[in-house]
Amino acid sequence: MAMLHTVNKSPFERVSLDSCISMAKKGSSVLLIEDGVYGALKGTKVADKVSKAMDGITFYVLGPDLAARGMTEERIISGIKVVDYAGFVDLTTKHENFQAWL
Amino acid sequence: MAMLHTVNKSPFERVSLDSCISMAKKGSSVLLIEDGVYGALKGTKVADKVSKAMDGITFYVLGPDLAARGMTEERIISGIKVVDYAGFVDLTTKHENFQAWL
Amino acid sequence: MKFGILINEGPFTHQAADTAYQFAKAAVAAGHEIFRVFFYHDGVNVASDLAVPPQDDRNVTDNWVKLAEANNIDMVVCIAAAQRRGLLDANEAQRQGKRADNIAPVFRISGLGQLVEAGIECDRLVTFGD
Amino acid sequence: MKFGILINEGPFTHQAADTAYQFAKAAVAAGHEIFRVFFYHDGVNVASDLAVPPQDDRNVTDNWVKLAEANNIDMVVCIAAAQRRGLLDANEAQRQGKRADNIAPVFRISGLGQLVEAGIECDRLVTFGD
Amino acid sequence: MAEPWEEENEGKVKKFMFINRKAPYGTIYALESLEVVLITAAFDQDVSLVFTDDGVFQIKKGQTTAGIGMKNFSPTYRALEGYDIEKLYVDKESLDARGLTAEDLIVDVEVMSRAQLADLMNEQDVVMSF
Amino acid sequence: MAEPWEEENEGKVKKFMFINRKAPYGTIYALESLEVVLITAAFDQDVSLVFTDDGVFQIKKGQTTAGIGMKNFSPTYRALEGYDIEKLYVDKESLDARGLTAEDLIVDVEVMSRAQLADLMNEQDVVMSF
Repeated sequence: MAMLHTVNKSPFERVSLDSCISMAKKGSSVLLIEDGVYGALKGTKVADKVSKAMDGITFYVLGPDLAARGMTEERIISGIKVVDYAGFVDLTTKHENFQAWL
Repeated sequence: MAMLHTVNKSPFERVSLDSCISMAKKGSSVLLIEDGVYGALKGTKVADKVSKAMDGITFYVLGPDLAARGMTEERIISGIKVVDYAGFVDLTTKHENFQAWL
Repeated sequence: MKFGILINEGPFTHQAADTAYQFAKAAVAAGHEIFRVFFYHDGVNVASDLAVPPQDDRNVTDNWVKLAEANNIDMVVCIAAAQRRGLLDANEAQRQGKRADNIAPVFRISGLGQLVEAGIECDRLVTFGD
Repeated sequence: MKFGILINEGPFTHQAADTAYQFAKAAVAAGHEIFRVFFYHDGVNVASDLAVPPQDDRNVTDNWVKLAEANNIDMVVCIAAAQRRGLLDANEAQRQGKRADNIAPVFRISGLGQLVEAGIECDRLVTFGD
Repeated sequence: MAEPWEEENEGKVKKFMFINRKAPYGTIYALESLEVVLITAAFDQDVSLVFTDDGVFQIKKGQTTAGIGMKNFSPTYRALEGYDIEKLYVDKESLDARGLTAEDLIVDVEVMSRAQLADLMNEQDVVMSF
Repeated sequence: MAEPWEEENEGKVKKFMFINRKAPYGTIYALESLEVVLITAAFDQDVSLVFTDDGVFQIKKGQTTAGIGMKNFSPTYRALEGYDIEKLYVDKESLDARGLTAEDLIVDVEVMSRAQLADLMNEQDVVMSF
């Protein structure tokens, strides 16, 4: 059973992304939204942690939140998929349950 | 010039205490209040960091917030002083400026 | 699919109510049903019809009101959370002896059971908060 | 000593307004002057007189109202932050064409200049927030 | 009791999990989350609670809130059994990091690894975290 | 301009420092902090801004907010010079941790170590952080 997790907090500021990664099972997905999108950037001090978690978890990032924060797709860790709000809705339908790491 | 810093966030959840410690100069004071009081506990994974910072910075913790959270004085890192609200007021008057690490 | 949406933060202070709105709009556009939006914690503040945001900014409450009216979405404000925070409808204001009420007509005040019901009845309950 | 107090969060959701209240009470008891309390961000919600907290809990707004009245404390709500969040006094409600107002009488609505003035005039400006 | 909702949703039992990740008193989430838990049990749903991250502090023994002027709501955790809420799980890693043991907790809980909690979470129909 | 406050506070110039530690859009603090900064400058005070922790994201180039339906307020940072606000400091450690350089920023700033920022902070009369 595949679960969708959202993380909306900056990984530089809070532990939500860490907690999410440590409790997301293999085969589940994590969608980074709002201030959580900073977790998708490459070359940061948390990028390695995210890259490692991608072995087993699929990562997505919300494009409109990235753009709002001045981040273009080429700054994103390779393999993280960018989705819009319609894609966010699709992800919730395609996973069997949902947890927001507030 | 001695400055008083307050930290009101749990050090297990956010970076405020780290940031405060890294920008508090020698001779200044840090008062832990609200959820920040957890930073005063001994035997935690952040206790060493706080103990090290006590070489140069004086730490205080707000007693009423400790009690509310079920923590007694014997769980506090030795050398951290417990104050009440009157003590909080005194600390602000005895330091020349103030910064809340929200 | 049938969605329930839970909003835990008030307008402007956190992005939660905005993201939830964009999500709901996209869900409706994709043909899904929004069974209910439940406003909890500071989320109850979204229901206030007294807000006057700057002209050059979005109006979070108006956005929700229009989406709800156009799509007949059930908008429920938690009564306990609302009472604590000073959000009242006309009935509540009278019952509590308060001199005014401040909830926009499209919202209705009810209990937490409405949130649990959304959890039971919906295929997905999606939370937005701080 | 002359204190200014800045409160950035609303009642109940965060402890900020409670801690600030205990601080202010202790400061007054120690003979200090509270020059002004400034309510900013969600802190403006403390000024609402429509709240009905549970009987067995504290009433954050009442606590502040009583302390302010007993000690003649200047209680200022930021107008821009209040407009965004649906906090209005009678004048503002009329000016904005809103049907109700919801600010307790002891609070007055004014601009951010009042916060800057508190910073200039006070010996210490003490902030409580999230 | 034959409340209307019990008729409507009769027979539908979903697995609800509440993940408590925030400390008490600094913010209201722990308290308002507990209110949802109680209502969910009143709807005869399958309820489990997880305490992880700072949520483990919610069930620390000996909370004494007179000094901060807030209501001590921790006794309610002890009352959960009376509502047939008996699935209480605590994250061992979070306890360890905070220098706590099961002895420090106000209620009987099952201490689990994050891997075990992840398994449990995955079996749920509805997961809420405030 | 002879605004009343200028008469009253004439001659009093204090050192105000604003420490920006939060990312934009997810919460309103960055925007409402900027409003305080502008008013403080209008009172002819000595203003400096520090961007540290996630606050460095506030001045990231290329912010495009149409997709989230919120107002892009980042151009205001470029207007600060017009208000004689020229002391903008950025924490190098925070930039490095986030994979950013001064090239990524919308305004000219002085990049500093935390030790240097600590020295500056200590010289201030009023420090605000939202």
